Amino acid sequence: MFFQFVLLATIILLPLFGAGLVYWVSSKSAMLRNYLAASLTIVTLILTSILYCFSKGEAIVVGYPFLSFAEIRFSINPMSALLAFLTAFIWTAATLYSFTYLKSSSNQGRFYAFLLLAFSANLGVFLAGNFLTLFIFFEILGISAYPLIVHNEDKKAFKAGAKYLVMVFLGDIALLMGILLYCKVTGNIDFATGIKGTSEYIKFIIFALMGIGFGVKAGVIPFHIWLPDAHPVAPTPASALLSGVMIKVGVYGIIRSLFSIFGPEQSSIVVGSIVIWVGIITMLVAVFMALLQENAKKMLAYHSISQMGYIVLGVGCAAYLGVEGALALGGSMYHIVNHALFKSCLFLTVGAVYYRTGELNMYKLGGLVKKMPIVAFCTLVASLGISGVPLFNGYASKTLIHQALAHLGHGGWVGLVNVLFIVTCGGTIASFIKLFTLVFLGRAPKKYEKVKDASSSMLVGIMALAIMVFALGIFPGRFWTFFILPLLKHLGYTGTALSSIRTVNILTLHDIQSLVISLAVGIFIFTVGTRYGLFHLRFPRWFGVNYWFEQFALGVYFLLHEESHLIEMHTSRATREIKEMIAKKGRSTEALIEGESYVLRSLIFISKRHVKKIYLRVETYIVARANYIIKSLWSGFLAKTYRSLSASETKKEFNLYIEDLNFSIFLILFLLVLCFVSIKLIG
Amino acid sequence: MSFVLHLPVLMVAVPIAVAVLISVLLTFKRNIAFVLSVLTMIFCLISSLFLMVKVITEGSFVYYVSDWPPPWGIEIFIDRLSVYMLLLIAIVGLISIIYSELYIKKVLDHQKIPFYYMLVLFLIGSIVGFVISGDIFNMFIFFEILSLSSYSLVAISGDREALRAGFRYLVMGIVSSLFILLGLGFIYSVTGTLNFTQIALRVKELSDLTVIQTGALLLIVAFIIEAAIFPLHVWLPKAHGKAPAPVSALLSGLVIGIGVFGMIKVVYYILPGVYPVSFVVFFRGLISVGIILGAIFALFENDLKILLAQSSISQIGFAAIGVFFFSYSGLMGSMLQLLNHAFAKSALFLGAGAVIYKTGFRNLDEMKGIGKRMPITMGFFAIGLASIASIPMTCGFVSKYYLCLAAIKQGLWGSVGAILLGGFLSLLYCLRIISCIFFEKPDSKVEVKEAPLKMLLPLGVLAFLTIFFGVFPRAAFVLIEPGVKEILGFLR
Amino acid sequence: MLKASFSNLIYVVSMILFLIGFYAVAMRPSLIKKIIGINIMETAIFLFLIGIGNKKGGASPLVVEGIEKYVNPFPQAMVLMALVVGVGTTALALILAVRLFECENGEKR
Amino acid sequence: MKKFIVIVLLVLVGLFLLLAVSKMPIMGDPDSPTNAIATSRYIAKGPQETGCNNLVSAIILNYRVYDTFGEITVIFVTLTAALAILGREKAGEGVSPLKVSPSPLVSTIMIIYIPFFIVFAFYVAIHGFNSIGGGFQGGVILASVLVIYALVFGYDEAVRKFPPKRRILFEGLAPLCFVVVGFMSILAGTNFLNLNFSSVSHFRNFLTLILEISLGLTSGVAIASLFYILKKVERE
Repeated sequence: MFFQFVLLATIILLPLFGAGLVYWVSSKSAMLRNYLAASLTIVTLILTSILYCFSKGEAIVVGYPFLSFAEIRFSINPMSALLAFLTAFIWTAATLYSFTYLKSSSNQGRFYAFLLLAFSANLGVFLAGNFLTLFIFFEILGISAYPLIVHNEDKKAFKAGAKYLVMVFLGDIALLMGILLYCKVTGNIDFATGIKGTSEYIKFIIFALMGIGFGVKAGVIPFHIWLPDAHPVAPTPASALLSGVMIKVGVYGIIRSLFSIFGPEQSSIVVGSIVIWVGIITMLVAVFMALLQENAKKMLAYHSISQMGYIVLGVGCAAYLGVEGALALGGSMYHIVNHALFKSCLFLTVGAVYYRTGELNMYKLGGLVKKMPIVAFCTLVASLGISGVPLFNGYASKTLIHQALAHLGHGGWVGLVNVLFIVTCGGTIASFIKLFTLVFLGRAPKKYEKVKDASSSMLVGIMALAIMVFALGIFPGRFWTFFILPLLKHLGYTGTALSSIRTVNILTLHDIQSLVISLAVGIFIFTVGTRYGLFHLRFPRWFGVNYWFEQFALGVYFLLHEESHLIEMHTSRATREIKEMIAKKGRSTEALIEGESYVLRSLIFISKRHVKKIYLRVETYIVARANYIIKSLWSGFLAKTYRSLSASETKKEFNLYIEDLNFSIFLILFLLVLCFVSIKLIG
Repeated sequence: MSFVLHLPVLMVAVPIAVAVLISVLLTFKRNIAFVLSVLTMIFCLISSLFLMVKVITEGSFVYYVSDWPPPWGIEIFIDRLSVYMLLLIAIVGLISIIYSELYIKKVLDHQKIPFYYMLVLFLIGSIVGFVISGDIFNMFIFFEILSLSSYSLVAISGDREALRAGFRYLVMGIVSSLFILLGLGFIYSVTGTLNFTQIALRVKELSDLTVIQTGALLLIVAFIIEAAIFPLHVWLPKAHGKAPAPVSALLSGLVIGIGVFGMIKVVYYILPGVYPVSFVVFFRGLISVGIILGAIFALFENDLKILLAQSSISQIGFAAIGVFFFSYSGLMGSMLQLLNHAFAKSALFLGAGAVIYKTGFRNLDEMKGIGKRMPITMGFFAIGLASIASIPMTCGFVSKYYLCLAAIKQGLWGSVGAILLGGFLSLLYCLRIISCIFFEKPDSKVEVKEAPLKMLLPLGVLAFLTIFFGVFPRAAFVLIEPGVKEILGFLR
Repeated sequence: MLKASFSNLIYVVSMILFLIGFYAVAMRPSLIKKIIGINIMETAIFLFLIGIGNKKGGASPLVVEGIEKYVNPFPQAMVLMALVVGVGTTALALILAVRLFECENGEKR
Repeated sequence: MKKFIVIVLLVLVGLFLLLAVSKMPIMGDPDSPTNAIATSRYIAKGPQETGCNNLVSAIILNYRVYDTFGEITVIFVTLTAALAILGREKAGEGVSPLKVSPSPLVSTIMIIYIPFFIVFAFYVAIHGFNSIGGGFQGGVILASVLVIYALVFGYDEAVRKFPPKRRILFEGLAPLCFVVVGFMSILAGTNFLNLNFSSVSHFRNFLTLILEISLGLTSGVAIASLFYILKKVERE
């Protein structure tokens, strides 16, 4: 027991203290810092693999007393050990990769320090033994990712970082609320296999709160809005980790909370179908958005959302099916591992291209297969992985989830889900055909004549991941028996449920059939898309969730901020856009693409220019009206109260000071009266 | 171990005596003030440690000053919670005095320096006296010393803003102390005594509670003014923002916390169980509004110290709301929040002071990228911010966790919302500061270096304590858990 | 209520005095008048406290042979101490007011 | 409008306070709790236990001497604050002699009377034991002497006669005396500020006397100092 405790403590504390050490060292010598960071991650990787040896049987629980009713508790079980090992592996690859990638960047010490801190927190989440510990490390992880996102310190990065943090904080609040309710209902905060003795209603509320909290991190629609902004602006190794590992924390949390609240036995059809629909919408919308992107990293970010949708779909199936859902959950877990591998690999390869060419727009690249053969090969492997082609890892997990869908039944909405699933697969395939052909095939622009292949330290990271993608694709059965089955057992599935899925055939006729269909759909989408320029479509701003979040935030800001220059800003922006719109008759250009908020513009543009014009006019008018009302309200009553309450800087005159003084005495009097009234009200 | 019994009262007497001694010695030697005050605070720290050992092993005790028993003489009442407060006072006091040396030399005229130390010692002595007092009139006297020294410490720099802030604080403070006196009169008239335990006993025999409720109400309103709870926080932002940094640390970290402790004394020790439900609900609502509004004020403030002061309003609201939950978790959260606020907010003010000392910058706009120039100072500052923003592994998280749990357990959804929203807004303003300090590109070409070691060390200790109690909150539980259970017993 | 108030007339008077002082503090623009208002409030409370300590037919608390009935000395002691405290607070208020006055006038010149 | 609101609020507060007042025990009732408790010890045993026939003195110098310690500290804090904010007055600097020289009648009378005033102040302070009077009262008389001196003979003259260096000792006297007595009582094995720690009853009276005189001196000189400091501002 003691040995395990020491081992766990080392795994979590080594990167934690290493972070401080690295920060300190970085001011002395860059070389030493790199070696230190590399050795720390590698040592942790070795330790996590040792940890895996202990995780076979019962979960081992260690901890130390923290609060009066709960402890900081870690547990070593098949699930956490697998995910911890995966984390350490990808982290090592990304860290090795980043030495070259960040060579000329500033603030490297901070980057590595927070990379290690996030590493520690990520391991902490996966190894957590109760919800409190999970929450603590989850929040530390959320915060330590912020410096990684804003690493470039430009305006875009700050905007993305702020959005990320606000979303994560809101999610944390929901999560904390859920955990506290869980604590109230069960009396402790340990993981369980289903709460007993409470109404479904409360259980559902708890799960919804926790699901929102974790869903924000996982990028589930409609809480995904931070993700497409944050992942592309981060430096590539960081975005590989964000997409590859850190968002898995969210899915892990969803699985944990689902199984702790409902457990395999008390599964609920309602919850299951909600989760399934959330998953399917997530995967479909995100893949659709991904197809429309020009920026390669942004496209990959949307694909991360889409792949999260697959996983959530699998989890939903598991919840829906209850005891029978072991297969679906196994598929989800498998997909978590797979996605971590191929998505990190893809980010790293795209980053390598960016490092050599300085370009992320796919349409401006091309013909790099001769210049960067190894990178191109690895991209191909990972693309095949994500597209779900046999012999590569994605196939196995996607097939498992698809098979689980078949267990739901036939016809009705299940059929629709099935169709959507295949369409999504096709979209994914199309999107990666697009990526590969645009970047690596075709003719290379002249300025990329002297492009070389990536440097060795970058290639080590990329190739390690690519090899794993391939390896898992060749031996899916081994992986299933050795890693996934003990995990399912740990989550509470009992003998009969497990024995039926001891061996799963993933090459049935049905599977091949659906594979072929989705391949066909993918190729169809790709050809039609490129032929008719559908990939350049943009939707109106209000179409996206992001717009509403932004409007809401702006509204709150208006309400609170006295000098709202924003009104002018907003109106002038709208008029400027109309002018631009009239000036440019052709296709939309980069100037108009700022995330999904300026969406569908061109579609309307092609069809009816007037609609667009009127729409913008109306919008401008309404916004200006609303702002006028808010402003007049504000500058009248609210501003006065606010100013007198907050002792603002504007009051310079002595008379005003006296007025304030009188006001404060008046407040005392007022409060006194209120208190007297309240005390006499009942008692 | 019998000398330990005398330590609480010596913790009052020694700082006051040393302060007086400084004034007498002033004619012979000018520089002695700092050394003497540090020695005094070390004495206070050591004696509070002794007291801690004493109450942990033997439980709470009473001490009759002048050996006269309660209804006639003055009783000093030392339980675990007051020892806990004493420890906080000793630590924060020692740290801010050590920090003061360089800062004060730069900020104040050299003639004022010894008086500054004297006033700080008076402040410390009177806070101790207030915390351990078991008699309302005695509490009033020490409250007066406490307030007088705080007013003058706020106004000590003598510039116009400071004087205005000081005068406003003074007017409100005097009204609050008069409320205490009036409330004490009401309570005395029906119970015939001013001793806590005796009042609590007599109140149970009373049939009509009107007079007692009026007295309790006046006392609570007085402490609301002192603790700067909405809407009577109006004096706080300027007073804490314009005072010298170590003073702001003391005032924000301790004095307003003492206001909350005074409230605990009224609600649990003196007059437990005389409050109608409507009153309690009203108070919870008031404090909830304060939590949110304070954070919003902080969100739009530009002057760093005033921002921190605004956030104190919100943070002290957290401590106060726990008092009115009347439950174990609520009080635990309240006490932990007092600890968090004492350490973290002091660290923040000291950090802001270090920036002012080095650069003279007060506004957040000017401080862009200063974290890159003075990473260690601002690193400690960031730890303080993390605790205010209740990020896990700092004590701020533990306290807010308990508060939220208490509110949820009682089903008070409004309070839950206020706590969570307040936490969220605190996160936002902390994020604003952090992104400004650490991530923006520095504007000015002025070479800024790390703060001197004498300022860095106190900051480091506070940051360490913040983290320590976040990772091992059990260390604080030794005192507060039995203490909280004890005072909850008074309610029955 | 009215009858009880009438028998406690001194209390009522002191409360009214208290409110008058409060009014001065709350409404008078002059700092000195505010301080005077504070003093009126103080005085009102002293009156109140002394009233509490009263006993019908009691002599002043100065033990002399032959007298058995004395008024309660404790409120008187309390008032004595509060008086001195009041002197302190008034003095500090005056000091701040004087300094503030100086500052404000200095600014105008 | 503001006035109206404030008055309405004040009336409301007043109503609530009157409600509380009407529920209070009737004034002067010998059986009210306050009187019952006070009678049982302060009046019954006060003179024997403290040696003071003046019960108020007995309370402030013996039963609740700790409060008195706090209260003399208040005076000292005020003084410190005054010194910190306004600064100590300086004798002879920028001296502007009185514009109107004091009338010879007044000055002569003052010169004759001042010693008697001082003696009276000490009398009141010392006699607080057994009859009306006490340390503070004596102190206030002392302060008035110092203030009158400054008013009659001019501020500079007064500061020259009682320079700050000489006043400092008196200002700090009482708190230090209290602490010393407190230490003595602790060393004698009783609690802090127990004046009855010695079995010799005269010793108790002696200590009380010392405290009384120190209280008088400190409060007197401190109030006078406050006056001088405020006066300094006016001159500038």
